[in-house]
Amino acid sequence: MDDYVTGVLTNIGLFSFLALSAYLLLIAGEMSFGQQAFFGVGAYSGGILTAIYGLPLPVAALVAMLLGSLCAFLVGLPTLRLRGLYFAMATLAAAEMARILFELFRFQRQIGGELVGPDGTQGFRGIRWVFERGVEPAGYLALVWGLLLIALVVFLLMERSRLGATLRAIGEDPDLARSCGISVERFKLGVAAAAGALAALGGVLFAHHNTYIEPRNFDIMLGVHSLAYALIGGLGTAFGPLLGVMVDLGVLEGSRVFQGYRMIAFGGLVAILLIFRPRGLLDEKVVHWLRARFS
Amino acid sequence: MLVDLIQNTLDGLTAGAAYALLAIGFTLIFGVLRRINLSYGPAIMLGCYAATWFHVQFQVGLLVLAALTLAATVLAGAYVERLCFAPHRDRSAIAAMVASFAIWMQLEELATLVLPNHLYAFPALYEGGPLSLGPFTLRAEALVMFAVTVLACLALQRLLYRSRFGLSVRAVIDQPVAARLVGINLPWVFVRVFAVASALGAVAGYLIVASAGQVTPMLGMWSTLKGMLAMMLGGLGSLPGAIVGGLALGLIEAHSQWFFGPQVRDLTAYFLLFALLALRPSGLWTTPRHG
Amino acid sequence: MAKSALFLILALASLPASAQRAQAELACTPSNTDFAYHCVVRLSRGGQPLPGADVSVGADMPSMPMAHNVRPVKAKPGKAPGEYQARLDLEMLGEWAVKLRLRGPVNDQLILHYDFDEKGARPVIRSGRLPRK
Amino acid sequence: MLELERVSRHFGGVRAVDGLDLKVRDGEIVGLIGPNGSGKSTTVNLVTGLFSLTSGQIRFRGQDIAPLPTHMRLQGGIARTFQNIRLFGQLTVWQNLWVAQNSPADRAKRGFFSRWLGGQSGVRDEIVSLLEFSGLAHKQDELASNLAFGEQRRLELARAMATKPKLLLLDEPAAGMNSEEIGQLRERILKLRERGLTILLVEHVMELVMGVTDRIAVLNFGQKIAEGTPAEIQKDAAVRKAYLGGDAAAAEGGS
Repeated sequence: MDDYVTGVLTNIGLFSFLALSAYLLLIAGEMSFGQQAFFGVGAYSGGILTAIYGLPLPVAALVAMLLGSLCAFLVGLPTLRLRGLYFAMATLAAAEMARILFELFRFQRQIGGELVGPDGTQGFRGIRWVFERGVEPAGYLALVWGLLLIALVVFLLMERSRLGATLRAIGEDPDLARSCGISVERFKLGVAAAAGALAALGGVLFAHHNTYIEPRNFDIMLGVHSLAYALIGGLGTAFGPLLGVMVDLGVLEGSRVFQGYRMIAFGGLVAILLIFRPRGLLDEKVVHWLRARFS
Repeated sequence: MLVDLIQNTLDGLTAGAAYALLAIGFTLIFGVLRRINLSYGPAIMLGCYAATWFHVQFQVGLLVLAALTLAATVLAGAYVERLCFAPHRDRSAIAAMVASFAIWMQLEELATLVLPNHLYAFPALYEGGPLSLGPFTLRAEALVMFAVTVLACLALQRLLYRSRFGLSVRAVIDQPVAARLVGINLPWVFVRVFAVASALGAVAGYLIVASAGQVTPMLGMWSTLKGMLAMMLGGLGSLPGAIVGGLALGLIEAHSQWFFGPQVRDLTAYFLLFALLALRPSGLWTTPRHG
Repeated sequence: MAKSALFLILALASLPASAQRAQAELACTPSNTDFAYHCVVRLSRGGQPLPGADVSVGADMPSMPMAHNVRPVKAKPGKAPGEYQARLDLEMLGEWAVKLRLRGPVNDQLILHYDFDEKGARPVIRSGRLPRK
Repeated sequence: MLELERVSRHFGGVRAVDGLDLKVRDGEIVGLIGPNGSGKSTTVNLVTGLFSLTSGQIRFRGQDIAPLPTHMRLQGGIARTFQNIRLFGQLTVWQNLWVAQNSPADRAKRGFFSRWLGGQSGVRDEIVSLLEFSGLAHKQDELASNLAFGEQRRLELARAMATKPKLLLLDEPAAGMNSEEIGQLRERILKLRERGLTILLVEHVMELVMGVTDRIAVLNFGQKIAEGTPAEIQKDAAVRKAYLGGDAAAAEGGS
C-alpha cells in the first residue's frame, strides 16, 4: 500500500469519528454545527499532554475525551432546550468562539531545545509522540481503524438496545417522548457529552497523525462536512456516516475524473440526494428492510 | 478618547449598514420560508465574481459592474432556490439547510475555477482619500454605502406595504398558517422573495467589494456569517430587527476591535449570539411570542 | 539504535540541540498545467545541506485538513547537495500546508506553510482571515 | 384521582380553558365533550404538562402537579393518547412499546444493564401481553409508520398502557373509526377499567361516549356548561343547545 492510499484511508477513519459524533446528535434530533470544536479540544489537549507533558498517547486520549465531553456538556446545558435551527446556530457560535480562543491560546515550553506548544494562529507544531516511536503510516492506520471499529461496535450494540430506540424516539418527536415518561433533556445532555468525547478522540488521533495543528483546521467547514457525511450516508445505522465519508473522500477523491471539480460534484450530489432521500442513503426504512431480510 | 469613540461609532455604523442589508435578505428568506439559506453569501460572492470576470475581460464601468453583480446574484439565488428550497418546501428544514451548504461548496469551487487567485482587484467606488469632518474621517464609500442602504430599505418598505406581493409576504411572515388557508400562492411568493433577497444581497455585496477594492472566495462565508449574526441579534424573522441587528453588530465589532483587537471583535460577536440564543432565543427586538 | 547513534554524532559535533532536526525550504515555479508546480526542496541540518534523504512531498488545505488528499510524490535529488525536486499537483491556489516526509539518514516529518499563486509559492506570513480591514 | 380547580389557559386574548373545575374519581370513566375548539384537547395538554397553566390548580392523587415537567407526570402514572395519532414512525411496533416502559416501577425492577439491553423476561412478557391485548402480535417487527390506520390507533393505546398508568387520558380515540372498530374500542376501554384504570375520555363520537362513561362533563368556549350521567346529559337543554343541537343527529346516527 503506498503512502497515498494509506493517507486517504487514515483520513476516512479520522473523519468518521467526527461524522459519527454528528450522527449521534442527529438521531437524537439535534443538528450541531459545532462538533469540530470538540475535535479541536481533543487535538489541542491531546497534543499538549503528549508533546509538552510527555504523557503516553492512551492516557492523553482518555483525558482529551473527558475534556471534550465536559466541554460538550457545558455547551449543551444552556442550548439543548433550543429547537432545530436555533440549536444549530448556537453550536455554530460556540464552535467559532472555540476557534478564536485557539487563535488566542499560547502555551509554549522548551522541549529538547525546541519551542513546542500552541502558538496562536501560528499553530501547534511538534506533536510527535507517535512519530518518535517509529510508528509507520500503516501501523497508525491500523490504530485509527481499530478504534473506529470499537466505536462502531458500541454504536451497533447501542442501536439494538432500548437506549438506541429511546434516542430515536426523542429525535422523532420529543413531546411524544416526554408523554411516554422519557426525560428528554437528560438524555440529550448525555448524548451531547458522548458525542463530544467521540469527536475529541478523533481530534487526538488527527493531531498525532498530522504532527501539526492550527486553529483554522477546526473552522466551520469541518463541522458542516461531518454533518453532510452523516446525512448522505444515512441516519438509519452507524454505518451511514462511514459510507458518507467514503463517498466523498474515497469515491470522489479516488476517482481523479473529478479533479478540480470535486466540490462541484460533491455539492451537487448532496443536494440532489437530499431531494430523493432526505435522511440519507441508509435511512431507517432501508435499514429496517435490510434487517428483516437478513436476520 | 471621545474622538475615538465617535470615530469608532461612525465606522461601526458604516459596516453595520452593509450587515443590515445582508441581514434583511436573510430575514426575508427565513421569515417567509422558515429556512436558513447558507448559500446566501456564496451566491452573492458568485455574483461579485461574475462581475469581476467581466471586468478582467472587458474593463467595464462601475454601473455595468453593479448591474452584472445584481443579475448574476439573482441567477445564483434562483439556482439555490430551485435545488435546495423548492424540493424541501413541505419537508425537513434541516435537509434544506444542508442542501444549501452543499451548494455553497459548489459555488465556491466554481468561483475559484473561473478566477483561481485568492484575491482579485475590484474597481473601487471612489479613488480619493477619506473625507475629513473636523477631527473625524469618513470614507466616501461609507457615505455611499449608507445612502444606498437607506434607499434599499425605503424601496423594500414600499414593496412590502404598497403591493399585493408585499401584502402576501407580510401575511406569510406574521401568520404562516392563516396565509396558507386564505389561498396565497406560496411557491410563487417564495420564488419572488428569493429574488428580492438575492437582489438586496447583491447590493450589499457590490458595496462591500467595491469599497474594499478586492474580492476573495471568503466573501461567501463572510456574508453568510455576518448576515446570520445580524439577523439573530435582531430577532429571527423581524425586518426592523434585521436593521437594528446589523447596525448593532457593526457597532459592537467596531468598538470591541478598537479596545481588544480583531480576534476579540469576532469573539465578542459570537459570544453575544450564543448568549442571546441561550437566554433569549426570540432575539433582542421581538417581544417573546406565546404558545 | 540509529537514533542513539545520531545523538552521539550530534553530541560530538557539539552542535546546539535545536540543530538535531532537519530544516526545509521550498521554492516553487508554476508549470504549464494549472495548479501544478515544479518545486525544489532544500534540506539542511545545523546549517549544513542534508543530502541522501528519501523525501516525499504532500499537501493539505488548512481549513479542510482531511479532505484534500494531494497524492504525495517522491522527490528526486536535485542539482546541489541537499536539494530535491518534485512536481506538486495542487487542486487550487491559496494556502497549503506542505508535508515533507523524510526517511533515510533522517526520519522526520516537516510541515511548511506556503501560499501558492500564479507566480509561485511564498512562505505564509499570518494575518487576519476576513477580506476586509 | 384527578382534580382540576379553577383551571385556566389563555392564548393571548383567547380563553381556551376558562375556570374549569373537574373531578375524576378512582376507577371512573369520565367523558369530556364539547364542540370543536371548546378546550377539550387543551385540557388534556394542561394535565400532561405540554401547556403551562395560566391560573388554577391541578392535583393528581392529592399532589399538586402543576410544577412538574411532562415526563415526571407521566412517570407518576398519567398516560395519554393523541387526537391526531402520534407514534414513533421510525421505530418498530415492539420498540414503540419498549421505549414507553419507563415507569419508576419498571426501572426499579430492572438492573442497569438489562434495562438497556432489554434481556429480562418480565419486560418481554409485558410487551407480549400488550401486543396481544391490542391484536398487534403478528406486526411486532413492522415499522409503526407502515401500520394501517386502525392498527396505529391500537398501538397508540398500547403504548399509553406500557407506561403502566393509573390515569389514562384518551384524546378522541374513535376519530376516523367505523362503527365496528368503535365497538371493539368500547370493549377495550371497558377491559381497561376492569384492570383498575381511571379514564378521562375526550370524544366527539356520541356512540362511544354514551356507551362507556359513568359521567360526562360538557365544555363550551372553555367553560363547563353541564355535568352528569350520560342520561342526564342527553336531556340537558343547555347541552342540546350548545352542542347536540346542531349535529346531534349526525353524531348519534352515523360516523
